Amino acid sequence: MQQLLNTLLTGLTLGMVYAAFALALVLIWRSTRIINFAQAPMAMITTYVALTVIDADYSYWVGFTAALLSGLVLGAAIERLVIRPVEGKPHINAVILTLGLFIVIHAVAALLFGSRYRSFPAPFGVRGFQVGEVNVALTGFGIFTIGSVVVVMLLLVALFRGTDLGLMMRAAAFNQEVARLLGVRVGRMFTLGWALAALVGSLSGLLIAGGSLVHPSYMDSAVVFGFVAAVLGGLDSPVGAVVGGLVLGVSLSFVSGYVGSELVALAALGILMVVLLLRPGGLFSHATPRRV
Amino acid sequence: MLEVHDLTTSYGAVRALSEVSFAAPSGQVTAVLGANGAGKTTLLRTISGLVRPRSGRVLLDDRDLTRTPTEQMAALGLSHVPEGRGVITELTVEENLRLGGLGAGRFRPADLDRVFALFPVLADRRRATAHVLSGGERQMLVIGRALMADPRVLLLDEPSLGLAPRVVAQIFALLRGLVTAEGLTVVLVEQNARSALSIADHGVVLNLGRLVVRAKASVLAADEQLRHAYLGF
Amino acid sequence: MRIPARPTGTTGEGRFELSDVGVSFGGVVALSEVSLEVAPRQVLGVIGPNGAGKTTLFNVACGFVTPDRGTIRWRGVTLRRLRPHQLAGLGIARTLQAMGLFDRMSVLDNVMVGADRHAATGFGSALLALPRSARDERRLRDRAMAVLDELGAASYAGRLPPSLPYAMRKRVSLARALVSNPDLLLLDEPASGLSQGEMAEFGSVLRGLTERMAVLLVEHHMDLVLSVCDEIAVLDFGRLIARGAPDDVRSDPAVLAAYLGVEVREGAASPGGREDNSARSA
Amino acid sequence: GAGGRPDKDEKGGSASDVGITEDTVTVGAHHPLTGVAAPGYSEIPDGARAYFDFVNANGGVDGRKIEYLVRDDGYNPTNTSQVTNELVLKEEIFAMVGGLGTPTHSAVVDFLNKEGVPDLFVSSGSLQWGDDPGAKPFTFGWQPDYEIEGKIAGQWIAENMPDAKVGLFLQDDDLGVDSEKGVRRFLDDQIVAVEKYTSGNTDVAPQIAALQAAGADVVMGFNTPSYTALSQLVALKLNYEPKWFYSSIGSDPALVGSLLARFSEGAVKDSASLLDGVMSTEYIPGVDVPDNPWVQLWQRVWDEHGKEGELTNYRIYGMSHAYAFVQTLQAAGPDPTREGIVDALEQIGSDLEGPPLAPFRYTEDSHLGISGLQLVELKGGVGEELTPVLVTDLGDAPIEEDDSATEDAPPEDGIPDVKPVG
Amino acid sequence: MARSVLLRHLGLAVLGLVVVVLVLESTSAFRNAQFATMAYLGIAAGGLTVLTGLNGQLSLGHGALMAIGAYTTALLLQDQQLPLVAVLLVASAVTTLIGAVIGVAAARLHGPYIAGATLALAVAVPGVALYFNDQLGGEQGLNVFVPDVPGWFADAVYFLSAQDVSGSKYVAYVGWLSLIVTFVLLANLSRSRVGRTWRAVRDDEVAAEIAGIPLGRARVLAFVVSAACAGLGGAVMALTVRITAPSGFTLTLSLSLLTAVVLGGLGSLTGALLGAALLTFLPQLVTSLGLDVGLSDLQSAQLAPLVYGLTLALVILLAPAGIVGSVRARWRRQQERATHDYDLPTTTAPPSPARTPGDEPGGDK
Ligand SMILES: Nc1ncnc2c1ncn2[C@@H]1O[C@H](COP(=O)(O)OP(=O)(O)OP(=O)(O)O)[C@@H](O)[C@H]1O
Ligand SMILES: Nc1ncnc2c1ncn2[C@@H]1O[C@H](COP(=O)(O)OP(=O)(O)OP(=O)(O)O)[C@@H](O)[C@H]1O
Ligand SMILES: [Mg+2]
Ligand SMILES: [Mg+2]
Repeated sequence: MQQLLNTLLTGLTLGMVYAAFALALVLIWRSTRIINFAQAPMAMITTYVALTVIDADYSYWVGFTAALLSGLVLGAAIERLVIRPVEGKPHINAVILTLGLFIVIHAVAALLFGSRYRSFPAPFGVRGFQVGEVNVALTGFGIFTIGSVVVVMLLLVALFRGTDLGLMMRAAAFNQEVARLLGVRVGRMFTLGWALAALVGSLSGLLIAGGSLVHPSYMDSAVVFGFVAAVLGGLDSPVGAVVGGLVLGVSLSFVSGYVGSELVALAALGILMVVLLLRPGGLFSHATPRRV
Repeated sequence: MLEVHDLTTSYGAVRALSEVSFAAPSGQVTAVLGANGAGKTTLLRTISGLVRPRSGRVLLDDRDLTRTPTEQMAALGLSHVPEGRGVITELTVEENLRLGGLGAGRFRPADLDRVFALFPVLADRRRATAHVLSGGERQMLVIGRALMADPRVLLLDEPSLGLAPRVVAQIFALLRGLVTAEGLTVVLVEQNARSALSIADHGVVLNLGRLVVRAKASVLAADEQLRHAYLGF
Repeated sequence: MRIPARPTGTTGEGRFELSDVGVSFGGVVALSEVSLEVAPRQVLGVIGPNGAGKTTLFNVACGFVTPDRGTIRWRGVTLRRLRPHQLAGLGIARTLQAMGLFDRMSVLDNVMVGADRHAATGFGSALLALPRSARDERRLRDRAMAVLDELGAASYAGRLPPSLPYAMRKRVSLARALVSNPDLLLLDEPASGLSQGEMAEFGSVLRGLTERMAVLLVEHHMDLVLSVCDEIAVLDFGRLIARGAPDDVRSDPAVLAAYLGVEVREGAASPGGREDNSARSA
Repeated sequence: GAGGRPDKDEKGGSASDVGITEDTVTVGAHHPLTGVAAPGYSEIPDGARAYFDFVNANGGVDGRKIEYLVRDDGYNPTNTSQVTNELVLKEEIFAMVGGLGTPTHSAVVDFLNKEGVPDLFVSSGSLQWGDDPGAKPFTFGWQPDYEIEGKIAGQWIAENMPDAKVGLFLQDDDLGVDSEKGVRRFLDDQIVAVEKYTSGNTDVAPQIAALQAAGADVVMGFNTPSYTALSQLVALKLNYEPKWFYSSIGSDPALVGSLLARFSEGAVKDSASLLDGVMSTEYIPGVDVPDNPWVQLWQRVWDEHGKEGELTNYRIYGMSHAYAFVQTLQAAGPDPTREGIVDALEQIGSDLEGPPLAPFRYTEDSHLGISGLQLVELKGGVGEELTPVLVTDLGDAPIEEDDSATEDAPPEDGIPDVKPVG
Repeated sequence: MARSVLLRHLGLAVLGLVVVVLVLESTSAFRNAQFATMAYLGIAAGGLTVLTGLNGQLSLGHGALMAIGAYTTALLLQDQQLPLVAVLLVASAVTTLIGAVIGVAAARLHGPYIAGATLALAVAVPGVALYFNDQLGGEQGLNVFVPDVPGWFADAVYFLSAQDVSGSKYVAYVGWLSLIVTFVLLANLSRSRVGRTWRAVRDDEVAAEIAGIPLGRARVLAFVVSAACAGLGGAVMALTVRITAPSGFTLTLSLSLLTAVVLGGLGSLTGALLGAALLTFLPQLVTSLGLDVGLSDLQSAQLAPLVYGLTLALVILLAPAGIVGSVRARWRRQQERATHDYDLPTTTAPPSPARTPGDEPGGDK
């Protein structure tokens, strides 16, 4: 019982972390139709920014803010300097560019910050609660994680569904040329999309790092599960990303605890395949489009 | 008044426009005619900045637009209804329409109603994703969307494509109305030269990227030799 | 060079029939109780206002849309669970209004794809590039060139479709359908975007085709429809409202009101107005 | 002859002079310098290099400077195979010294033996480096293998906590398998749960929760250091406070302490206290005992020849390898050959004096490394002895006290002086 | 022209073979081993370029398919019964079979969804090796027993070059022979109606379907062919690396393959080979260079990925169609300028600018 509860709870928190990462992917997908493989190393860099700030004896929250802001700037800079030139070319070019970025940022971080483990603080407690006899594997930081991801999701939904800006971002993503003809500043929309995505990405980085260890590859496992979560959800839907993250986090937690941790990735594949076979466009996809 | 001077545009080695010059006077309809591949679409795309000319200039009321980015055109009052593929199929009908206003920096809900009154089919489908629309319905959506921007200059690339004759007549009547009532400037590209000339004030004829004739619409329609040579009727 | 004629015996011996077909999407009734048949070597025109269900009709005939009701019969056989890719094998070809050309393949390759169902060799001989497969390829290529030649597009064989003039792209897409040597050809707005001159040319091409196959033609250009069709069916709001010889249909008041639009010229209220449309929603 | 060969087909002379000249001897190693395994492990070659530089600065070995080539394999056997090809075939190293990792080194061990390249002091506790010298005559292990570590720890717990319910937290590879084998020799009926984690999967909460659910009050972790930190973190989250034992490779207190250095206020006051009471093993003196003469020597070497950064246990580990290699080279005489190296180690391996607390087991029949270790309990970041040095061997070999090597002190000048054998 | 397809490809193959013999016989054992690496990467990349370039399916999981080929090889070679050729064929066949299952699932998916599924595949397969610890050796993997060089082969090579065949040279020969055979077959396919079918499906599904192409079958076939290559590549990899362990088949392998084919030029076999060459030689060259100019081990090690990543980015930015694609495009442009003849075969030209999926002229197709 206790184990069941705790496996569930840790899975939930983990799922939220995947969800955060998936949200960042969804944002870039929605705004530029690109899968950003460099999401993880970008987040990693901003976590190091936070660490540097915190090491300089500023509070956690100063570091936190610095990381988010540097994410914003980094995202915008990468879009303008690296992605912009391949705009209008086949999408695979941009995807491969992000893979290149992945490699480059990794190497640069290892050179800049060294490739040793470093401890990263958490702003809230990392000890679980005790309710009577029952240990509840939910920490202050875990609650913060869940809360912040839900808030980000709601903000994104509001942005895309409810605002003119969101509408213009979507238009730019779906059909650049037409958007441009209609007067949408496509370039700005892309930059904004990347900046926001990188901001959400660095949030996911901070959530993964909190109270744990960081090194240049610490985000790598999030790449796979975050991407799988986003695809599960349907790539276009922020709610889908969060649901995908939760489904994945909880089920993988159970597989790991009750079946075997070596099968975690296989289970992820299994879940993904089952979902995609039933709904080829993910859980929250729209109805199949008219083809002819 | 929209003017182009000595416009030359190439796609790689293919020259699609050669030193084309003409003016589309304000408050009038100028029809751009010519066979397939004559360069009509290229002309409109060059005017709205989607392709950059090799040389030449585009002027709107004496303001040089040659280097103006496409995305600023809408705000300057220039609307371009592209040839086909103009609907953003992933957005809903209403979102497509809203964008028409937003991009130009002037979205008014009243305009929405105006378009819906004009094309009642669209009103029924306002929340539907545009990909469910039929070909003609999409074309209506694109035209309606251009109207949302309340433009001063409207570039129309084959607006009748895929539309039922009744709707074509309706749209042409509407255009005529806007031109006379609000002083709209229209540059109309049409394959169907006869119907285009029936509402146009002026006509220019392109052939292999060169401007070969520029005349009053009535003159063009009457000149049998010209019609046979370039317009095929 | 002419396209090799089909062996007689199968040619057009049979009709294409749709009976009592009904389709709705959510609340939208796109087709209801539509029955049509096309006889061999007949050109049947289908006209109707935008959104009347013409393309949907084609989609039903091609297996892209499964009808809620009704049956499709071809050469006397009822087609159940029809899948689009089976059409070519059944001797039915279709053009797409958007043309759907393969943009990164040469015009010749585009047309050869259409001829694919006449290929006799399989994966194995392709893998090993056996002489058999080379012969086969040559045959397909000749066939494709012949059709391109017939449609006057042979000189574009090596080009990529996006760099072609619009009318030429239309011809390529027609060539791709013709090269499969169908008994029934479905044409969805083949003349849109063509100039008058081209349309006249296209009309004569069409008439030439009727020697070999039946044609179902959806088109908004009445000149063309009236000049090539043996018979015309009119759809409105998913229903068949008229059917008959071109001259009869042209003067049918219901057709005039719904489609041709006399009343616009006369300044009358649009009959495609709101009330009518909402009435369609179930 | 066949294919037009000259008929007499004499294999060329032995390749023993490869990699060695009048004034140099070239050795190589593969280590993960990039990728997930790089944190920590990438420091090992720094230590080795610092000691080789130290020796070179003092005249080298028999007048030969040691050239030390390190190649990155990213802990990927495919890369190991490539870089080993490079080291052996292109750079023509004399010997491989301290190649790291079980799966990685497995990829090249046959190749090295086939090419006759001495493959010394493999940085991994797998048994396969030493248990079958017949098949791998050129390969020598180094650290105590995982099985004897499991045996020694298991026996101590069986004797001192006979009523404890033991849970095992294992890395899912030879580390887990071999250690479990050793532990089960003594604790078979006390074990209530065995949980395995897959390296690279950082979520160990389900495993620790399962151990907690099974009621384990002693948890023995055979894992790498980052998983020590992760398991501690999770235990905190689950309010789980068993008695912890971590194997030597996972328990470097300085490292783990620094990993846990930063929690939120209130959760952990100072990191060392979290690890207080944790049991572990030691087989070479580490940075937690700065007064140890060996550590003082390493500090000196690091200060003189090291790069930026502190002296760490990983660096000490690398230096200890290097020290043993210098000893071996000396033992092989003034004109060392590849075969000579192997002979020398087999003859005097068990008598070599050096930093290890227990002697090597090298003989003609075994190339297994250090024969034992001692159990410690961490107090304030320092290991306090729980047992004397205990030595044993694979299988049911008895566990015995052996302090023969604990008193070894480093030579004055920091450079060993081993007499050539034979 | 059509008649010469086979002859042309065989001619190129013979030429390739001559080059291979010359190169392998004139380079060191270390270079031989590197060429073996290039061969297995090339084989897998060739398969991937067919899948992604010709059929438009983006696979991030080819490393996993290679793992299947490699493990099969390791298992088959444990009791050295089968001749090596048979081992390679069986390894490829087993991968083909599993590839077919995956292909059937993937055929229903699109763009990023295939990417997601294959990405999951890439990380899931190594876990299988851990789960079946006893059969597949767990984390430690399986050793691969490379069969002895057959006498006739050694004799043949000796006859040609008066040199004996070492183990690594033998593997290099096996790898390159496999590569040449694979490439001839792939080139045949790509020039045949099968290749045309794949391209048609890539460019426009609906039109392809109407032309009578069963979409699912075409996609699965492309995946299967590609998997067969990956399996063969994995088999050669097993021989080259001499071990198959989960850590040898990380996601990095899958992603590197993809970068290699794009770098070289998507859809081009020459490009795939070029990409494989870059993957093989660039890191080692850069690391040596770094060490030569006095960087530390660690810095030179980090330099390799850094330079690879930068090369990747630069190529994509400066030559968007990949190296081979861009060279071809330039060559074609020059031809065009020189002759003003637009009727050149232009099957691999980049798509027209500003095409967006979705809406098309006139709306409903
Ligand atoms: N993207 C392109 N790349 C290369 N050539 C092009 C491109 N777009 C158009 N062309 C060529 O430029 C010329 C003019 O084309 P354009 O589309 O402007 O003609 P058009 O008069 O609009 O014809 P249509 O009536 O068919 O729409 C044609 O020869 C066409 O093939
Ligand atoms: N998948 C779908 N979901 C919802 N509505 C659809 C779908 N497909 C078609 N419709 C609707 O069904 C009606 C008939 O569409 P169809 O495309 O058949 O019209 P059409 O007669 O071809 O018109 P046009 O002449 O404009 O091409 C339209 O109102 C269209 O919006
Ligand atoms: Mg045009
Ligand atoms: Mg239609």
